[in-house]
Amino acid sequence: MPVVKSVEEAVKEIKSGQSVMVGGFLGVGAPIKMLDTLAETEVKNLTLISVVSSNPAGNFDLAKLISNRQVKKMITSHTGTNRELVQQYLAGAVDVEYNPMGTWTERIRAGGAGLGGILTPTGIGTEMEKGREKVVVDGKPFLLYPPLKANIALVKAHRADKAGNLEYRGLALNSNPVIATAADLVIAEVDEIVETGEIDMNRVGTPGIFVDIIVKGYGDEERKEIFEELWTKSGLLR
Amino acid sequence: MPVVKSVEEAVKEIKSGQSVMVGGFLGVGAPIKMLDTLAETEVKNLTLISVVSSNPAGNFDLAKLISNRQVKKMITSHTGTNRELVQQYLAGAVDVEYNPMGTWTERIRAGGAGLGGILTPTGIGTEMEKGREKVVVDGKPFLLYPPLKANIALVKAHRADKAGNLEYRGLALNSNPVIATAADLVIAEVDEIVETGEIDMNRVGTPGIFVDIIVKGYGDEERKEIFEELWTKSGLLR
Amino acid sequence: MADKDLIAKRIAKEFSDGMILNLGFGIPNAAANYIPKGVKVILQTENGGLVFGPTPKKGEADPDLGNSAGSPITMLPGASAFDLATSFGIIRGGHVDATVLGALEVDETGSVANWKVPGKMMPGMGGAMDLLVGAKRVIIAMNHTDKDGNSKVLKKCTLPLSASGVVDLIITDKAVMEVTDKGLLLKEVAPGVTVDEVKRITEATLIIPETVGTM
Amino acid sequence: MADKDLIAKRIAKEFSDGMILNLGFGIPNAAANYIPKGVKVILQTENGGLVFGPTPKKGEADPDLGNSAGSPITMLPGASAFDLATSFGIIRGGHVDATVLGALEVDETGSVANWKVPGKMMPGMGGAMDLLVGAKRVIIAMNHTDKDGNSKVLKKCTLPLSASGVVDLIITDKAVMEVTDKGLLLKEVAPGVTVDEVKRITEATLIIPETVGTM
Repeated sequence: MPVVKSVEEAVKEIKSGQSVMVGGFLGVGAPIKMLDTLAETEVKNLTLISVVSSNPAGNFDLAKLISNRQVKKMITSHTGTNRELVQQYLAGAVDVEYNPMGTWTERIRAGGAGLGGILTPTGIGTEMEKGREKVVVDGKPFLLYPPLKANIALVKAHRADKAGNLEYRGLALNSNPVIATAADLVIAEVDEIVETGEIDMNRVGTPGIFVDIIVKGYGDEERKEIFEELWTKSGLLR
Repeated sequence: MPVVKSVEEAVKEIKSGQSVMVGGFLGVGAPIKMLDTLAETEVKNLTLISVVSSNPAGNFDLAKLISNRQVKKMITSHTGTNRELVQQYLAGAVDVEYNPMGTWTERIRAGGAGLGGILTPTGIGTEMEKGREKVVVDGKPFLLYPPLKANIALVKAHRADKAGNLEYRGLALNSNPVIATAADLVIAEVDEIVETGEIDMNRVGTPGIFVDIIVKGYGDEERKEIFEELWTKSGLLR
Repeated sequence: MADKDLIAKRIAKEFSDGMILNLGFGIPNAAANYIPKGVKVILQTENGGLVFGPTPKKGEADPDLGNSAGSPITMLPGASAFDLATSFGIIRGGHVDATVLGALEVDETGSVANWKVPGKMMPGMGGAMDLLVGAKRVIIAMNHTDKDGNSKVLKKCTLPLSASGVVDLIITDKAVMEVTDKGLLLKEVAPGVTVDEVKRITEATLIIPETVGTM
Repeated sequence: MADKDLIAKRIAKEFSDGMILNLGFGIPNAAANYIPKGVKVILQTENGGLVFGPTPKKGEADPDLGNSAGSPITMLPGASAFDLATSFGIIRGGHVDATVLGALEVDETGSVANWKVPGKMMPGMGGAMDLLVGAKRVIIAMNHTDKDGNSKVLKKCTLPLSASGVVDLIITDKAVMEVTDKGLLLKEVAPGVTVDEVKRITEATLIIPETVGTM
């Protein structure tokens, strides 16, 4: 059974040098309260595994960890929305392993699902082939990638029940259900914690057996304000 | 956009000699009205791709196709609940390709998701190795299986909207979401057809883009009676 | 106590609070009735559910709730429903703490055969091969001998294997044996059964420690 | 008409009723504004949604609804939400009818480069490599030349490829070209642009048919 902790307590589980998967897509569905708290700690040399980098609107979610230089390596598909990350990369201050988005996702899924790796047509005929084994199936070549796992996964969901079942909303699920299967320790930040039984079994996106720690995030109202401000600032909401 | 047809019309799409994926697990979540209708046709020499065989309670769902000798091959993980199938197999009248349940599922998922195949630890050190390539990743051996696709998938869901979005209920989803991605023609049997927009985006288990034909099945009330009778007959409900 | 109940009761002693379990049909499943007070386990049904409960009463069965034997079940508070890809991701990915399965044969290297007798019986492996490879702990529960008195605990399985070298513990109507690197360690014998009797009906070589408990 | 609008409008002519589309940011996305009356397309956002609509108004944004650029969106009736594994299953599995993407370079073999300029620009490929390999039809939309007037339509791409031999159609501010086994077939030129001018600003060898249309 998972335990409910404060964000501060939960974030203490993250140690310098660890690999940390972070859910969300440019901020949407990201565990922003945990990331805000992590950015206030001395934890560094992290390997961040996030499908994309930070929201282009600026100093938000992952961006704080980058500007604090808490990250030594990223495994991602996209860095273009965070100029500082690209600059640090070009300057050799941070390492980036680029995986195509579908490949990134399947590698983690394979890690969580006990598969030996993935065979993808994506990247054939490109520099993605470098250092990768090619496997031919029915006459067609595919790239073999090993599974990807991490020490910790920071997941964001809408609600959790006390058994750890997670309910997602809208497009905020993105990488969260997959990373929740592939880390030694899974911490879920949610808008609301409810009693066991309150989440319909058909709405469970991540079964409770995957979740170790539950924390209460900013909640619906505050998140609405945060994103409204973020999107207004960047001219996307008028 | 999918079209709504009668079960009779939809089943006419299935031709002798085709490969047909059938959703459901021992009857639960099976498209029983389409199967009942298919059993009344002259269609034969089918390759059935079903995760298990028929409900042990008897002449139900897939069992009719077997006893009618409409099936020339099965790709499945389990035949033990259908004695006639095993007898036909031992007599050489039907071919059975056994895949472990997780392998069966992943092969179809790979087919639908454009992956080159799967690498599974399941079956290593058993006769499952026969005729399969072994791929070593990080020093561990895995069996390589090619993806699995079919001409037709017969899917069962609880509700469909007119855009083809499918909503599943309880444990009736089982193999349905996966097979819906991996066939040339996907026919969905549902308890109820509703207007587009009536299914919450969070409850869509199979997006409408996968569905070609929607048919109205027996519906909730009649299904409840059918299963009550089935389970009572076999002594499971008292 | 019937042999079946003896085995089921002994299996239940392997369960501790919070464990995620997948129990095979028959005796393994019956172990759920003997779970000690205060111990809460989470049961998986591999057709796509976690946290299920007892069989419903007549008139209360939901046609969309069946277990992996195709029988009606109920789901308890905290339950979740998912597709087979997720279910076998859970199994193969090492997220099941223990599985208890029946077997036709098991051997001293931890290999097990439970899916076919060539030319005779072809149930198929269902989810068993994945469970044997994926579960963190594999317990085999079965009768010690077949109907003709032949040992089912062998030096080397003769039937087609379901998995190779995966079994952790064997619980039979006569004994409890742990699979170790050096062979089968006899841990317990059934009430009224002697160590010599177990040795006599076991084809596998048994390691006999100084003290052997009683089941 | 601005070049951007010309390209966007021409892209939209490639859309037919019921098509499932994934449109890249910028000009490809703007094509949605020119979809002919009566033509209904299904738009995918690769972060996990199908059937999305316009940007919400201030005060109406849902923090859980963003597109693949991290911008707020709305979902329309018939929408579905799913995780990235499903989303890229849709893409790589050939369930997207067409994708329209920008590019740094494209060549006469249908190869395309749009994810990095070594040592200078490192956006990363995001979902583009999967889309290029998975979509049934690949349309590249871009300016014909770079800021210095150099052709971006080449015999052979010089930048690291995003995918090899996958492009079906190239739409620029100067011309529309189809990728064929024999090379680039000039289909249309922009209003006021001559075939000779297109030849002059195109490094790739162009096949010029008897009649060339106007965009």
